[in-house]
Amino acid sequence: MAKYKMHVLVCGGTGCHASESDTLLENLKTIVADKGLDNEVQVIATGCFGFCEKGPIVKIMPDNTFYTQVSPADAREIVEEHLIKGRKVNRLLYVDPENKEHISDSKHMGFYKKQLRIALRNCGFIDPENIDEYISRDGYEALAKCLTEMTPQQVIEEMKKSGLRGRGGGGFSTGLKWEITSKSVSDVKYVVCNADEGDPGAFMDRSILEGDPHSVIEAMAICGYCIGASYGLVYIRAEYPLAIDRLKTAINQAREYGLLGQDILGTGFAFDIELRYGAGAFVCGEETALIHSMEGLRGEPTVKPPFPSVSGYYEKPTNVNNVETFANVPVIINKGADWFAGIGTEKSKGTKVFALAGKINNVGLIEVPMGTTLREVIYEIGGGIKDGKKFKAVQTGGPSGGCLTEKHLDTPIDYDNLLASGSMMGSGGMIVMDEDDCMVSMAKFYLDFTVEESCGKCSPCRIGNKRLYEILDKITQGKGTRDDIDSLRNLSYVIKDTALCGLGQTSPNPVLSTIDNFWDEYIEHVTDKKCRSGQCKALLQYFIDPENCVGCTACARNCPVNAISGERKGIHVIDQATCIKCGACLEKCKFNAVFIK
Amino acid sequence: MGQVKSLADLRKIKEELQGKMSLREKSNNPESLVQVKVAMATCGIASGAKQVMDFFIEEFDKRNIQAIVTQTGCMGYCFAEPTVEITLPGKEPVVFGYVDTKKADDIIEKYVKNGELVEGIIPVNYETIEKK
Amino acid sequence: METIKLTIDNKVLEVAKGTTILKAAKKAGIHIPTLCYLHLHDLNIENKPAGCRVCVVEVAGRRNLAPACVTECTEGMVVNTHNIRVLNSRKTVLELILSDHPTDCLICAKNGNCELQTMAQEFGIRKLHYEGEQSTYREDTSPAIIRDVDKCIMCRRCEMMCNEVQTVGVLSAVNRGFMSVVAPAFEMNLDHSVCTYCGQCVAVCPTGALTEVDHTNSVIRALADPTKTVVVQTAPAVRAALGEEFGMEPGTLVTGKLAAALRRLGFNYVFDTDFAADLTIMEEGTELLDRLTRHLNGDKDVPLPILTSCCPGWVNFFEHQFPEMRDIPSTARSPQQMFGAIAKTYFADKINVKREDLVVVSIMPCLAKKFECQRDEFATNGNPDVDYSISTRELAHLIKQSNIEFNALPDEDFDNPLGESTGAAVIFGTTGGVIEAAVRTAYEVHTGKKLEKVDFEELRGMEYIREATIDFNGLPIRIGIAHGLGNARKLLQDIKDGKSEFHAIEIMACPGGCIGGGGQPLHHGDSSIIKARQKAIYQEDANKTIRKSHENPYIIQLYEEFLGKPLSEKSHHLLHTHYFDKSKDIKVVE
Amino acid sequence: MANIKLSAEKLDELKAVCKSFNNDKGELINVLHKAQGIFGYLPAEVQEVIAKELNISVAHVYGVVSFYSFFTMLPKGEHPVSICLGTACYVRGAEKVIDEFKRLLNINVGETTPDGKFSLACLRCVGACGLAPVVLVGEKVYGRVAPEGVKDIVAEYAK
Repeated sequence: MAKYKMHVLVCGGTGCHASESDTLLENLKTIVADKGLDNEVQVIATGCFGFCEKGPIVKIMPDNTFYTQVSPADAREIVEEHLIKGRKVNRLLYVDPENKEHISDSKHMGFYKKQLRIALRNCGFIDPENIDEYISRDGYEALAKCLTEMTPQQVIEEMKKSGLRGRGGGGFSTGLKWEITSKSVSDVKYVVCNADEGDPGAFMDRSILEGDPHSVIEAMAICGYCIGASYGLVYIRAEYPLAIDRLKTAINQAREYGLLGQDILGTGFAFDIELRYGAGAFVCGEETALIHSMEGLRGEPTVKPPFPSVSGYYEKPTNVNNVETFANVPVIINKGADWFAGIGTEKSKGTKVFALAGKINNVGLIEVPMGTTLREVIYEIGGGIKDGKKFKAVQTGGPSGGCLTEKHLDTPIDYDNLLASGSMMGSGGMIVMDEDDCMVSMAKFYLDFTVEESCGKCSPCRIGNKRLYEILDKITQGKGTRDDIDSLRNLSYVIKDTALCGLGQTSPNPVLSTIDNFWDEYIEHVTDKKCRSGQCKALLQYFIDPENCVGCTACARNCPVNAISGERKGIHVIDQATCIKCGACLEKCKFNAVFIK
Repeated sequence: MGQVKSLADLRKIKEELQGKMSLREKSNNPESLVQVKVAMATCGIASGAKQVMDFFIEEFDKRNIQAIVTQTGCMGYCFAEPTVEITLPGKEPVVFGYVDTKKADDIIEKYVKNGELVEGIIPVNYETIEKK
Repeated sequence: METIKLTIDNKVLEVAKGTTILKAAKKAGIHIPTLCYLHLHDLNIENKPAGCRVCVVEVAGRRNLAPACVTECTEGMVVNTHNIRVLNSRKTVLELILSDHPTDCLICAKNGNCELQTMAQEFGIRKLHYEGEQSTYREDTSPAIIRDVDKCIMCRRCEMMCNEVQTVGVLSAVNRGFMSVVAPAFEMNLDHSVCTYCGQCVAVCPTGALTEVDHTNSVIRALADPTKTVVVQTAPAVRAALGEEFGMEPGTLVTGKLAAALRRLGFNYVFDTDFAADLTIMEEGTELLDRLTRHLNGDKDVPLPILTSCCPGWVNFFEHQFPEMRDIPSTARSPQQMFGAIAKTYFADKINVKREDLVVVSIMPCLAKKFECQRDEFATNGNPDVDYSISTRELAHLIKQSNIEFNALPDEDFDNPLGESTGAAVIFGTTGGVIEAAVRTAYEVHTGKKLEKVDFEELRGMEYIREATIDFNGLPIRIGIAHGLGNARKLLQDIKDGKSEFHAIEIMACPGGCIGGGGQPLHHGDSSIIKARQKAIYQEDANKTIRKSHENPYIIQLYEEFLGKPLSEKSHHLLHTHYFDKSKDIKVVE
Repeated sequence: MANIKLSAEKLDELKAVCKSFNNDKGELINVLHKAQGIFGYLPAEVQEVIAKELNISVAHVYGVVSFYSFFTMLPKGEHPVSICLGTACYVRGAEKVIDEFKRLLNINVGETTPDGKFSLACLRCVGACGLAPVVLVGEKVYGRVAPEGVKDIVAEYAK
């Protein structure tokens, strides 16, 4: 067996993949082989490093060098300079935005400093397609421990003690859920992993499945042991081909090793896992809808109770947890509930993975202890707002969540605080908005999503959300009134009160939260017909500055609705009533005479 | 690899594999370990730096010393090649010149294990290699 | 029985464990409005998708409102069904539903009979606070049913009927979100689907989304045409239900008033489908005995059991779904079609009217009959045996438009010769009736003995699948009965699997038989109405002096004068039919 | 008897897919995925066959097909263009990119150009938020696409 002196880790996450990290990987491998280094240098693809903004990422061990934005063409230089001559390729190092210094150890980067990686512990560190690497990092140790040293009830107690809560959004105690399912009497039970991550702008589950699939497999087996199930299903989005491939590979490897299948580790415990594919329906993240979808039906939710723990997949007791929740389980068993419970806040233990995106410098996947403040996340990890703009709000919880503003910046993030602030944890999408974002439009964006994704089963969600969207649209078109804001409110409360499932019950949150936090902006839209961010096109007005206008007629000639009048060499004027705000005049004017107000 | 039939099996596999992964594990926290940097520019390689590096890697392993061996570019002491920089946890880096395998053995036994200085230290006034 | 104590609107009550808030409230005399919820108690049919959200109530300690239709009572639960939060939510939800619903109530087929309209009226809706785009779809007109799904409120009752009860599987919720609606595959027209036109979807639709094709105008036109002689036949189940349309108690028999009304509408001859039902027994009963005798004589090629064929929904069902078994049902035409065939031959000759100048109208509890009378095989040179089939509901409209005060009409008799019938014919209107009528005749023909007792209680009831053994003088005849196509499917599957031990099986497509047909006055979820109609049917039978089909003097006369004997060549030509394979086949195209 | 038109070869392939899932109706979605993989879309005939093989109603199959946005009954263009409309992409201007594609290709979202070259669709978060806004043409990902860059992307495939 070759004893490698150096490991080159190339990010194989979807983000980096999209930036040709696969070609980069191939190039590195080829050049390393050409140089005869293939016995000394191991080039492997790992899961996501999280720092997607700067992808593709290449990390070189043992030098602990973190290269960012590496293109396939950079492979030769990395091999020839760094691997052969030991000289770091400076231009590929991360530059500290503050002191402009090159940083090679990721630990010293603001992005990683505050992070604590539990669920993502193996992402960007191991080769997800190699079970050996997982095993060498205590992989399947927790399963072995449970099977050989603990009773199912002891494991459940440990889970309860750890304080782990569902990471899919609900925040229900994982241990308690397992306990309920374990107590449901049935000959057949199921473990389901919800990998139907559908929040727009959230990709934490995908990253875990791509970067560390075995941790989910191991946890599902542990759960199966606890609740008395020998069959597991992963419901995964078909839009995640890479994660599907990695998961399939991992399941096959685990089967080969006898870590899935009959008589696992000689204990008589049997467990196996199959995949079920989602097909593009956000509502299938709701567990009853997910179960119906797995049964080959439309993904329509049904009323709870009965909860899946009692009657789920084919009416058998079914324990549904999401990917991130499962990823925490082996660590809790290995390091103990007390260790885990020592992290986080009083009622929210451990860490949470967030997908940081939007108008922020460091877009990417982060994992922080519960209780970290938004300020730390946005300014220290996220590196602040893009282009030095002003922070306006951060949306958490996706379409079910709400906006947090300046006044929430120092609130420690946990389930209860987010709920109290009018938002929710959700699955972990965190979208940062700056002064250029219109909050009415933002609410409209989310409602557009909900309308598109509503299953259509219950009337408040099917019709009510459509009406919410229409009112918001009316406001952004400059046709709104004060009454419309009241209507939005009343309708929102009714939908929350009457919708059938979690999707409908939370869909008005972006509306209520933006009304609460950005009341002034709503009022401006309806009374002053103004959008301070300039995002609502219909509320813009185009003017011609008489100082700069030379009367070239370019604007008038290009106006599609003949809204511009003026003689050649004379000053031109835009008729506001006719103007459709297409922006053609602005584009055509060579004299900077057209401006927007 | 065959089936993992028991907890003992699993642990055995893990131990076998850990050697492979230790390189990555250790280098995540280099400050707590012995760090050895071997200058591997043209001049270094010409004077046998590669053999010295291999020696360090193998011997640390054999003698069960938690250390990280990396290569680095020319340190600028071409006269004294092969040169090796050793950083003990919590200490300032020390550079040794004219290191061959015998000298390397000395360095491990005396400096790394016991903190005793060995002949051949190059008095340095640089900060770290990185900042050069 | 485990019970639970709870409080609803300050009333303390005790209910069985598992009782929903809706049922508990009903017990306490509190009416919680519902829209999608449907419970046909006597037929064991329940639809509770909890989708409309109109029945929400406040449960103390619960974050949101609870749908009363599916939320089970728990110990100590405190429920409020009409505080301001509930009322506002309920009203807003209804307004939302109305905001996506056409407001052409005045010209809607369901005007005055629409559950959504009634609710809007009860809630005092005067203004829609949330107006916007409406979901619109293509209208679909089939031979029997019109789908105007702009009016669909996604209660899913029709979908449940079509799939769970009837297992026909034509309808499904399609699309998602705002555009979701119940429709056939690819949103194609019903006549391209495997629809049986049983009309059970229409029977439960709370709005005007599903209605029958209205043929009343054609009937009015025919009646006004001086060159036409218009003959009407009316099915047994109609007389047990029509009264409901005029405010009478369910189960009121209106046979005499019905005949009187039809006469006043201007029909030249007021006949009875019951006459043809007796004729059906002659043909079908003889066919049964023929097959049975051949089978007993060792002819193993004779298929048994024999299945009844008078229900057109059922015929459509097996042609689409079990075409390979189409030699099992009796070849006898349905009473409607037998009547038409006899009317346009035997009777037309008798009154010396040319076939083309004779118009046959049928009054049916059924929508599939509209399709049946349009089948090509039931026409001669393009002239159908039955010209128009209208439902009980359409007849009620016709009577109302014609200024006839139904309730004040005297009782009158049907005309002869096609208006005379026996008790055996009347019971065709309920599940179990056809086979009981067949047994009455077959027994006497087979054994040559007179029946001591004509009431076969063992064949009656509402249970979905019933079986009984009738002793034919030492020969035990095994009888099966199924109503509802889902139950028919079960029996068919048994036959297919060789598990059936029956000699004869009666199948009716609609739950309850024709009394529960898709063309009957709407029951709006009250299944006791169907039970009352059944009672009325058996009462009519008991009232008849002649109760066996073969004793109907006009039937005897018909055979003597015209047909010869049952299964004669003429009978075959006029009274029997053949079935088609309507399944979709996968054909390979190069 | 109504006929369903499919070539013998494709029909066998489709039947084999159903069989590989034991003709289990619970596997409908998996079957549809595979079928769409074979045909590129799910025409009515394909759904009819699947219904027959899995012993469920065609309405059921269509109910499922029309529920999930991943399934389509329309053939896609030779170069399917998908624009990510995840929040990250939206915030970074994906809408303008869509508008530009619509303008250049002269089709709406969900449509295919008359020559069958391009079709336009929106996606929900492909998870490449670091590259927002993201456009996919077939399998190829274009990151940080500005409206001005759209014509270059189109030109790349227009030949």
